[in-house]
Amino acid sequence: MATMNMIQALNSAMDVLLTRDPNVLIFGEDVGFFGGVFRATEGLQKKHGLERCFDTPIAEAGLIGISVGMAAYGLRPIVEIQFADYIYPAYDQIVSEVARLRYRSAGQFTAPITIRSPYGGGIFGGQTHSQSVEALFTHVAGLKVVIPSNPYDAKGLLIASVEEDDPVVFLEPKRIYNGPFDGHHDRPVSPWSKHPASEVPDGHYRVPLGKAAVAREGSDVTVLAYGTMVHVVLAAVEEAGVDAEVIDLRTLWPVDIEAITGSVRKTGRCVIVHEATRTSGFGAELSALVQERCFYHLEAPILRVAGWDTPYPHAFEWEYFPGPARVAAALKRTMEA
Amino acid sequence: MATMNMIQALNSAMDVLLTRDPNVLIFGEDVGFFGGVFRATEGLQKKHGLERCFDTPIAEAGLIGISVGMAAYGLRPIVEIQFADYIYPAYDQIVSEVARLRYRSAGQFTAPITIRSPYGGGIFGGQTHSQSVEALFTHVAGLKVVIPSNPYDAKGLLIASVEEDDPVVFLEPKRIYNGPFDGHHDRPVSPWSKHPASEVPDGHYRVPLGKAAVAREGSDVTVLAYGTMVHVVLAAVEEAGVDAEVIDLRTLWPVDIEAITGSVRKTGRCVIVHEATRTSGFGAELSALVQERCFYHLEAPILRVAGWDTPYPHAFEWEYFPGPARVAAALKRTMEA
Amino acid sequence: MTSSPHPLRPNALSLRIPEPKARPGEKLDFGNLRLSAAGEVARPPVDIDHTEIRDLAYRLIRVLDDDDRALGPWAPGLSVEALKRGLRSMMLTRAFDERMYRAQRQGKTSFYMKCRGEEAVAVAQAEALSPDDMCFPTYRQQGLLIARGYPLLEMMNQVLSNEQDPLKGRQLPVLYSAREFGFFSISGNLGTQFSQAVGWAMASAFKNDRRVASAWIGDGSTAEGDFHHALTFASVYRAPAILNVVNNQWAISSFHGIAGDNDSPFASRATGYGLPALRVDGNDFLAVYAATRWAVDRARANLGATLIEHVTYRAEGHSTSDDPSQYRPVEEAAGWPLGDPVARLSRHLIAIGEWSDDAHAALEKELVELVRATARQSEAIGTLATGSKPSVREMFEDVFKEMPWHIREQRQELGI
Amino acid sequence: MTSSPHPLRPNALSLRIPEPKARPGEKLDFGNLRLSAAGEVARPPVDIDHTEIRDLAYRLIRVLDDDDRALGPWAPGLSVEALKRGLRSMMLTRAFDERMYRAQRQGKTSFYMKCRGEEAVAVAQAEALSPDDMCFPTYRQQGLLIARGYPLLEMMNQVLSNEQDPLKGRQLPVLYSAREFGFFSISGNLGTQFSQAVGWAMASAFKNDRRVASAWIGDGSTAEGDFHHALTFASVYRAPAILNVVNNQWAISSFHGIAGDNDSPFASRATGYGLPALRVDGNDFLAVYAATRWAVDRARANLGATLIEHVTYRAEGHSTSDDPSQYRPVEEAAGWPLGDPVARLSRHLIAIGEWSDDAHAALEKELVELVRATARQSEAIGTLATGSKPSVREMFEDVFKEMPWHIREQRQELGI
Ligand SMILES: Cc1ncc(C[n+]2csc(CCOP(=O)(O)OP(=O)(O)O)c2C)c(N)n1
Ligand SMILES: Cc1ncc(C[n+]2csc(CCOP(=O)(O)OP(=O)(O)O)c2C)c(N)n1
Ligand SMILES: [Mg+2]
Ligand SMILES: [Mg+2]
Repeated sequence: MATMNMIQALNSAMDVLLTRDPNVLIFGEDVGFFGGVFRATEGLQKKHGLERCFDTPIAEAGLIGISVGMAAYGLRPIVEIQFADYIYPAYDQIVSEVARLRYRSAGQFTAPITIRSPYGGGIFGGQTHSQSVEALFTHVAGLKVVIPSNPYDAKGLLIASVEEDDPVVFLEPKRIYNGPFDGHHDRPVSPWSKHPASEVPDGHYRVPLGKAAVAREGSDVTVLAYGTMVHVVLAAVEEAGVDAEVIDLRTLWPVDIEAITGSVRKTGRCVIVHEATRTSGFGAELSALVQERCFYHLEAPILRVAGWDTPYPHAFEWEYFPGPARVAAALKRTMEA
Repeated sequence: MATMNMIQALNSAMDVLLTRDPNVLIFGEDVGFFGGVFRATEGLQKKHGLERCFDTPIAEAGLIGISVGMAAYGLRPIVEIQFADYIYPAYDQIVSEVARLRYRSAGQFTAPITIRSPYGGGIFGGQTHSQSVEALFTHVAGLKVVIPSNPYDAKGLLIASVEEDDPVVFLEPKRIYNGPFDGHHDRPVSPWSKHPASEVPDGHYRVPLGKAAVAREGSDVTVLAYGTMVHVVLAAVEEAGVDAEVIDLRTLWPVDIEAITGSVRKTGRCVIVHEATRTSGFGAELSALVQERCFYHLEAPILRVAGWDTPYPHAFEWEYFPGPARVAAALKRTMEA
Repeated sequence: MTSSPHPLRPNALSLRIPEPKARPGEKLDFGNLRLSAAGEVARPPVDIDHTEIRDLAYRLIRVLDDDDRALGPWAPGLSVEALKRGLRSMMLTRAFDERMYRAQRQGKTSFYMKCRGEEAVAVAQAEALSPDDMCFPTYRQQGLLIARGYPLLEMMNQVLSNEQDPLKGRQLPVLYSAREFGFFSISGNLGTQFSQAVGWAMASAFKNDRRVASAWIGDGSTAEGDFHHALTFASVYRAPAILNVVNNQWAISSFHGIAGDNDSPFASRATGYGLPALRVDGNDFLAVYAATRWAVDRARANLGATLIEHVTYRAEGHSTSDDPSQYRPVEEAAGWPLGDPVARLSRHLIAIGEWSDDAHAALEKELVELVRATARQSEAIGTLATGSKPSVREMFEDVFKEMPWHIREQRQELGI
Repeated sequence: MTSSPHPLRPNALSLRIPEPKARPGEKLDFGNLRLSAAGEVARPPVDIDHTEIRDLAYRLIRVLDDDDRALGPWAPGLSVEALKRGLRSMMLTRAFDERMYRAQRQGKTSFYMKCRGEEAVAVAQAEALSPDDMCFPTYRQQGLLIARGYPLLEMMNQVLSNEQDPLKGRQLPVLYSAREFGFFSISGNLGTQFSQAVGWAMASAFKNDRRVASAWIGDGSTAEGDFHHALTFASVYRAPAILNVVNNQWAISSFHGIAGDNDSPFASRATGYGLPALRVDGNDFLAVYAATRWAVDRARANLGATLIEHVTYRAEGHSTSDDPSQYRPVEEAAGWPLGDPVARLSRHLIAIGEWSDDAHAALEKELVELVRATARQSEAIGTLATGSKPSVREMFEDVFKEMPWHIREQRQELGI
């Protein structure tokens, strides 16, 4: 057991995977000798060899394309897309190929590929280093979408994703790589080491896909969140003084529907929080699901707190980011409804 | 005034646009001499010249890339993507460039590009000639998404889209190019000429973006639909014997929110119908919007009828396609709730 | 190619929109085709440095001459048995195509695509590859499956989308997948297989195996980004891959010039990536075999990928949805300077005293009969029209390895 | 480049993972660089057929020799005034970079990217283009803006994201846009501008105008599909475009070999598309000017696009977020065989008797002072740290031409 931040936990997961399975290999832009721009693959090339963890040309579609061929050969590629904002060039290979290969070949060929990518805002990254792209993948049949919110889950979910026989889009909330972030950008940053989920086993373990975690039990209102927003929500809940039940989805799709409906039926209220642009974001699906399944339990409209329907603007980082004040306001609004 | 099917109406719109504005040009795969695989651009090259309507290399990202440069020059490109299933290679250029150019350049450069593409199922086209991709664009800030359901609207909306200073993703329900289709694939096909909306003026007119149409007035339940599904819903409403109000959205985004909320507040019930895969489809956004705005008027859960969460399978065309039976069942279910 | 009308202003720019030399009703003109004589092009050793053979991208490797003899250093010295096997596979492919095309016209399926005129590209290459090399084809290499012995009945069951469809009703008729026959699942989205093949080849090298990957792409589809990615990754990692461009002159209604074959042939794309390129007469079975063999030997020797441009001609419509007389002269197919691959190989076998017109006619009859019998068998199982298809449960399977709750619910909603 | 460890099985394949010749602590080795002597490479007429100059893709056009003289047919005969203008712009760019880099280190902004060592690529090209030609740059051609006279203050206001930021707080510091200066909005997504430039050039030809487009892309980014699309469309439609590859040897931590520069130089990519290619010493102001001029003249004569590879060196980190000592020898920049563009042009001016060390030092001082004064002005308006930024209303503007209901509602939700 060691204390790890999220980067270290991810690194440890990949180290474990490379060690256990000779068919695992890692590639992406700058992931080899340098160890990745966020250092998630640091030391892996040196330890496991040039061919197990290497740099690629800057061609996201190419990266995913070769990973499909490798997976068909029997390898288990972990691909890093340097920023989720740069996943779009690979969209055809992911949607038309990775997601559909098992189905269209009736199971002859499969694509157990894990696509890792840092996503989300809060780092003054401007329009092209801040986006949250999850809804563009939850809409695609054949993909699983996973987002961890802490080091323990990050390692366990990444191992589970790579060992999964289905393709996984594994999005990493980059804002919390080095410490949990509650959205109070004007307060001192707290390191992971102060957080219980930074206790991470050295070896192999899995956090199962498809299972949410209850980040906070409560009875007034259910809050659905994932990634960085889990921490923002927890802060907002305290500030609003509302006894909220906070559910950390962990796997966005297939989502843990029982955890959600169980909680909403208990609380009768629901707030959904994500960083992505609101319209057609994953919150829309969550809202629709809750409404469909908990209609008669609902005491107030389900609310969404999300990024605005604009690109992510550099100078307005904190006006754009759905911070604790906006979440708290929604909590209060739903309680007053 | 002439009787036109949808292809003829689209062709007439482009003819009008080419004639009125020397900066309009049309390009795409097979659109030039041949006139497009669905013949929407037939005769335009011959009439307006080689440079006004021409073939391009098979590179959807290239098509959109050059259209951005052309738009920056002051031209007004109409780009055809042969099938919406093939729009994915261009996703980066559309999302990162077309949609954001005005915003990121503070209005210095704009991208008034109209991307036309046939979409949707019902033609035994299998996985890659049947997809409904609208939700992948409604999630992107900066894009308008338009889907006509009849010849009159098709022409008027296409003219309005091209004359719009914002980029428009203009999706054409290919199943109804040649006649309205109510989902009864086992019955004789009826031609557009029997439908009032096939009366199309020869010259210039617009159908405004952002305005829905009431396809059928009613008081029991509001049904939200677009494209082919408008016709399927109308058939299902008769079969279910429910006095439904059917709203043809026409512009998906920005959606005509007043038309929607006005109707749902009146009926107290809502069913949403689309062909696309259900999860994270545009129906999720509609459901969330209705729930947020009409919560206290709702007498039953909002239901979604949509394509299954699988790829579109060739032999199971009619098991996949959300036909009148499924829509009628949902109508009855919502009335009984 | 005509260029745009003369601009009004002096020294003004104008846009070139390439046009084919002949449209319907116009005189045939193949003046753009860069030809070499049979036997004329030198054959370098497989371990030559790519910089020394750049010129091969601009020549045309041909073996069979107008008198049906095999000439020059590329003559592969294939056994008569192998030649006859190749001829049979090409003829069987053609007979299969004819029958399936008719089946579509009869409403037994939704869609079909022929490869008439291009049979040598797939069949000769199947002969040059080892059975455990993996093929990443497009929809026009059905000849690979036939040459590799994939059961005709299975192909037909897929085309007719019947109960025994090996892909369980999920795929379009011609988009086969046959893992056991080294045939990768065909995508409907053009180009994607090209970089995938390079990944597969990289995996073989990564595992220190000896298998190579071979990929095919149409002339039109070379414009997709995947083509560039395949060449880039193949070059960087020296992947043991054969990258075939099947230049059949047309991409639906767009001639090869629209894909960028005006000023430099497709083969020449490779040289800028440091990859060797061969440009070959795609209707010459011997030349296709020899070029492919060269590339396979080179790849297997760990010397990396080769691009091969096969110059051929799509003798029929793009698919059952297409009518080529709308955009090209109907005489173009018959006038195609490189002839027909089946006829040429047959005549070669006759020229070397191993075949006869009668034997050819007899074989043709036999194969048509074989196809007919198999088609009857398949139609007896069912067709898209009869509606005897795989269980509807199959619609919901294989989206994931295990069915998640939401798909199970949807299946239940459909009542199954 | 080392290849993978010897495989265990005989004749087994192995995967090549290219590696740079020297990592930190290892001896510098520029043996891979394909050099030509100054003045050595012939200069063809601009209307030459591209097939006759394929060799230029493998040579290196250089004008300035080791004695700072301008040699050979590519010597552009620029006026002393133009040379001094170029020197000044390069030095101003460098002074600007230094100051903004420091501003980032001082927390006045979030991010910065320098172009040290590559100033000639942008500045000499600005000189060769007409003011109404459109530039489609990457984040490392700030020299274009400076050479074209875009106000330093505006640039700084954007870098510091203050109230006067011309892009209203919406863009990252270095991703400028300046329509009035023929400078297209820079995207954060690599590569996209390359095909856009071709579209702009096509539009100019479509309108029978005389304007050309010029685009820049990094060595690493040539692997993106947009590069291929740009070359394909430029070739097919003969677009009046200059397609520049700035090969500064590194893409963040990946050396040029990872982008596919092992077996053939980037310039050679073009020949396979039927486009002429020039490979030029990117640190030689005169050579860059001359090559660009050739390409511009050719484009303006309606003869289509040219690819220019600029061989240069990224003398500093990728950005303020990068530490290059982690992955390359710190001595590599100083050891770079093509020297520094500012020093070389300055020495050339001295060699021809038009400049002196003192004049150089004085100019440097003047420019540093100018930058300092402007920076003070800009900082007085505000910095990212002071939080004096454009009105938050700007966050909601320009998503569409007119604000739709949902954005208006969201703005209201934020209370503004
Ligand atoms: C990404 C994508 N874009 C467009 C299409 C539509 N399409 C199908 S086949 C075809 C022409 C392909 O021509 P070519 O590559 O020359 O192959 P050929 O049909 O001649 O064998 C087109 C445009 C597609 N299937 N996928
Ligand atoms: C589509 C995309 N992928 C990845 C990145 C991340 N990224 C930013 S700069 C860079 C390296 C670019 O190298 P090069 O093209 O050589 O340009 P240079 O920085 O050397 O000028 C990378 C990988 C990006 N911005 N966009
Ligand atoms: Mg073709
Ligand atoms: Mg670089």
